[in-house]
Amino acid sequence: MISAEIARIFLDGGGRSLASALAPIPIRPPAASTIAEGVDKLHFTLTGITLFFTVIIFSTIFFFMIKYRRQSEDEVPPEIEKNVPLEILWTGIPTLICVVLFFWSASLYIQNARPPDASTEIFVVGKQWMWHLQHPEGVREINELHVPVGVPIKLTMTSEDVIHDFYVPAFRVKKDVLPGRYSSLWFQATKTGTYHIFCGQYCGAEHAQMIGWVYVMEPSDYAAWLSGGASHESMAQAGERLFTQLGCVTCHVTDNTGRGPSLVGLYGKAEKLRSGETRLVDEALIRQAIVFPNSVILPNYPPVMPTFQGQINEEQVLQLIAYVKSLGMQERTGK
Amino acid sequence: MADMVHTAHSPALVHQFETKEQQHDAGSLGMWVFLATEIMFFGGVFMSYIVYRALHLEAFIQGSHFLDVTFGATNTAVLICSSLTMALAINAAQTGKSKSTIITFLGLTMLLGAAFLFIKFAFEWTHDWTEGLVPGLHFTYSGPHAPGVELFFCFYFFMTGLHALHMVIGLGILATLTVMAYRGRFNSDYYAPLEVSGLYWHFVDIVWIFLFPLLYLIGGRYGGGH
Amino acid sequence: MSEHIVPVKNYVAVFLSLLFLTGLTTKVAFIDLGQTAIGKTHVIDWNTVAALVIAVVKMLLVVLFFMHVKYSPGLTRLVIAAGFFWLAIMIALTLSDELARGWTGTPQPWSLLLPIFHPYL
Amino acid sequence: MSTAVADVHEVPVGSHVNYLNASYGIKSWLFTTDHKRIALLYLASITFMFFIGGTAAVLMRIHLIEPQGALVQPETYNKLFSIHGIVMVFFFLVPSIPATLGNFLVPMMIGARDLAFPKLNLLSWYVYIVGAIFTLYAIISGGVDTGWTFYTPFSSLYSQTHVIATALGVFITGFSSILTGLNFIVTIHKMRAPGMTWFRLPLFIWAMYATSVIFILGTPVVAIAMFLVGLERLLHVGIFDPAVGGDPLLFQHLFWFYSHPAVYIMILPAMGVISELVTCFAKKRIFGYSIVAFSSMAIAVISFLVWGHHMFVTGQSVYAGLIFSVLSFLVAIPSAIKVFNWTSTLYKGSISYEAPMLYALGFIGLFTMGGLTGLFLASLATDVHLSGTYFIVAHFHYIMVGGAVMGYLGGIHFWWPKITGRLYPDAWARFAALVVFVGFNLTFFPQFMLGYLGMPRRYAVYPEEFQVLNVMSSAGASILGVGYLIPLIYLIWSMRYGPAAGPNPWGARGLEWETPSPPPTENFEEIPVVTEEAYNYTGARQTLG
Repeated sequence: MISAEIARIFLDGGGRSLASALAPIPIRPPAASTIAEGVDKLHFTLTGITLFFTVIIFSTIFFFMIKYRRQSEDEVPPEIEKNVPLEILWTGIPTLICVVLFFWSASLYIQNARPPDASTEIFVVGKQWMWHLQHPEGVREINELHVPVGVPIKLTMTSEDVIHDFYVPAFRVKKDVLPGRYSSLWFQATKTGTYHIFCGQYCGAEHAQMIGWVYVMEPSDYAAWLSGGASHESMAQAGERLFTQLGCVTCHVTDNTGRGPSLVGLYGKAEKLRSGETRLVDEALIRQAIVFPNSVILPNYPPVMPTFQGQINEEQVLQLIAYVKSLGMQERTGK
Repeated sequence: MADMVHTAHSPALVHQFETKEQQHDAGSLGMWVFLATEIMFFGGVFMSYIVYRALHLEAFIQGSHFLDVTFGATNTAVLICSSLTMALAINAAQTGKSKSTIITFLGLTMLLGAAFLFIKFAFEWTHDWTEGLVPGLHFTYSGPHAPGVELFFCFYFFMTGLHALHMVIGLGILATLTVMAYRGRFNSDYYAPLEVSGLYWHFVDIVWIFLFPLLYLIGGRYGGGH
Repeated sequence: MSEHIVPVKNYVAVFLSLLFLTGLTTKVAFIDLGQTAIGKTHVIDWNTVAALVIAVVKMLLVVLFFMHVKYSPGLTRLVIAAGFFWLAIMIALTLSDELARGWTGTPQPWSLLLPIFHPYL
Repeated sequence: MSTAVADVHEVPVGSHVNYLNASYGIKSWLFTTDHKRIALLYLASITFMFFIGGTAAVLMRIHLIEPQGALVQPETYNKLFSIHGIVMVFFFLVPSIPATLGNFLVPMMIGARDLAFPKLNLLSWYVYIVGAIFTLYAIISGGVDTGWTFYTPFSSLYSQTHVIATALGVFITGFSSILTGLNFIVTIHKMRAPGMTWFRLPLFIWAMYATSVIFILGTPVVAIAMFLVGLERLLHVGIFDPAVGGDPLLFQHLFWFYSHPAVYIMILPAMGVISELVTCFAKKRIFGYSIVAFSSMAIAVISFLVWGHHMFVTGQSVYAGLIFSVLSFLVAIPSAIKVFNWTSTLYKGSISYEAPMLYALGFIGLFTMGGLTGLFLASLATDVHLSGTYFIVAHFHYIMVGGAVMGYLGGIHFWWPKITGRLYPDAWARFAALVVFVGFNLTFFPQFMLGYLGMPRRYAVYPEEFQVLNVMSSAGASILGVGYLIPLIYLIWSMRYGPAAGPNPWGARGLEWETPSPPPTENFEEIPVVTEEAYNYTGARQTLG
């Protein structure tokens, strides 16, 4: 029974695929981001080096196989022990190639690792087998991401369960999305069009269904799309609503008279904590303060903040962070 | 010529070795290589502990304050005494002392090992259980740094448990050695099993020598930390 | 190469020093040796350093005397050294990731050749 | 065990007493301490495990013919690739050459009667069997879907399959390779024949020594990692659970600290076999003996420094990424040196093309491609694009299947006359070697292209545009499957009907060829004294001892 099934698939699958085999076999993924060209140049250089050395090794072996094939049984080949200069040569050259490749790839990697400061930030939450994407203006999308062309986009990502991985082959970007931490990647689309989003880290049964599309649009179309949707409250406004609803406002009073520190102008500063460590106030620290409050206490404040772990999901944490960020822009009052 | 080589074999020499000295060296080298694997085995756990201690220093100091230093110190002293008696047992075999001295030293070592386990299980672990500090089974602590303290106690039970397991295996080895000593197998010419088991026992003692400061004495025990 | 026979009084001497060191490390733990901060983020806690130094000394005593490594061939020392060296590799490279993960300051490409600075040092 | 072992015990040609007919019956096999018999026990068990892993692979390739999946549900596909990974890595590739050829040849090549600790050697086989039973139980009763990497928090919190049983199986089998490694290190150090200095050792022994160093220093760490995952699932304790402050990346560090050196455990023995084959069939001394020997040791040491390149995209710190990238480039150098030395050994040799030599030459070519594609993954920028795609699958299959399995088959064919005392049909063997070479390339070269196009690995369904390459890969897999079945048939056939092989059918050098084949239980009447360098094909053949 099973063999019949396999045979059917072979014949049926084979038949259709032969037809599609005539279609040209795809060689290169679309290159639609600023870094795609640089990564592809490095990739083709590496392919060149691989083919060069493979051809050298294969042709030398074939040449030796034909030239030095055994003529007679008692043939005694000459005694060749070693040749030190040759050894030094084929140690030095690969080492040199490796050093050059390292610096090239490392500098490319470092440029790509640091998002330009003016990039618009989009929040991504990976959940078992779907992507939630939130624009700061409040628009929410599932498995789809609309971005304007030519604008650097920074994705701040976290996961609600297992490790996922946000991978857009066309932009040559990929970053694991870890639970309990924020990881970020950035890209700047150069060509409009629709490109695949894949989940690049195995995450369970529907890992293969956790895919989607990036729609790169002209800025005008993007603006129309953005406003076209129902009027959403921006993430900062949603954060503010949550901030009051959860009772944070009772302690974190803006004019610093409450039990907790005022959060105005706090984002982006380096604060010395009660444990003596100095930490930059960024998304990770705010999230840690919400989930593990006792590990993030400012020196002259009592450690009385309750943990909100489990009461709010990752999207709400992101909204609170967006709100605290919006507070961060205003000047610090009081204190 | 071939059989002459075989007859020269004293009963204790197994067939694949040529000389007794080769067999002795192979035995101790084998144990040392095994101890290298044990270093990496415990090393994996120690590394995880070091990483988490660096990430959650406050919580780990809080957690270590729950541990009783006097029990830890007495346990260390007990193990050091057992190392001494083990070394003396080997020394007794080397210098051809009577069978009974070897057996008494081995008995002392086993006694001290059992004492260590008794202190560990009867006092410390039950004390931690009553206080609700056993993660996964019975963890009721909800003071400051609760998750970090739970992580600390995960490592506490896992590391001391692994060490206790090696102690139990050590006691088993010592029991077989005592039986062999009772049968008079050991003399100044043949004492390899004793020496090899001594290496293992001293290694387990060293693991505890590192466990004691890392678990009980982190960041000092003066007052409430910083 | 029969195993070198260590006189009993050596064993007792090593034993006593081990007991003394245990007492020492316990006593020292109750004294606040203070901390010194290097840069803004890392803190050296002298109590931990003292405890670890004493533990290493105790280990050396046990290894050299009780385990006869002082009199054993170089091969044994090589195996021990390899064990600890590999342990050091694992700890060092893992910590290079775990501790440096928070350093958000990504250096500029040109700075790759300079020693990679940490923005808060 | 499987029938392959049972019918061997009837008297082969050349009726002197040897290790096969020294005693009969199941007890003589199950309680043997003879390193040669333990090697055969291992041979039977890992061949059995190889065909389990192979079936899973064939089912996966059939499933991937169609973009929407042709055979199984996604959950079953996840179980298939997990079983394929776990069984192939931990139960076939890691023990393949060390436990079979290594156990058989290490004592004979250095002129010893047996390994240093024969009972420990038998214990290592039983430990392997217990581990295999746990994993087979997990497979039969529902399989495991975490992949061979067991990444937390999926494996520790979210997976609903038999993770504990599999983790326990891998944990136990780890000790089998620790015991084998320990045995080899002590034997090579302490039991070499008089005159056998370190630089007269065959290069296979150097490779076994380097592999044993990795066994000894790497395997305990994966044992701890598996233990922690099992513990976390059992007690719901959050060592790697981010909700309690745990760090999932720490598991990856612990796992990859062993698992990258493990890929060198798989390739180093094959390199040792290739050094033996190339010198024997070119009738020439190895080119640059000490350099090839030291590069084995260099690989063993540097392989422990590079594991971070598996974690470039997991949010590892930029600094650790740079350190691991430099070291990953460095580890490619010794492998490149070896390939150049093998190729120059052929220079001015007198090369004959029996089956083992075809496997050896295939190994050199495919290992070169496999090693060079590793540079793509050592360099940070391209690894970001290629990590987690089929490029990775193609790279490590070129090393493991193109390298380790080719080396394993070459070694089995080369020492088969010595192991069984019989010759196999050489024409069939050469045909099988070519089929394996063609089938392999057709299977895995398209996967390089799929990887560059961005097709992620471990996908049960994939977009339309990748179908053509996947169908080519599936076609290649069927040829490769047939290629692996042919040797099984004629090798078993040769055990009963193969013509008698003399002590040295290939005219090879080495102490193992000084004994009759199959060798007697105590290997040598009396221990030989070695007076000449290894691979002395060209000098006058001095009589030994």
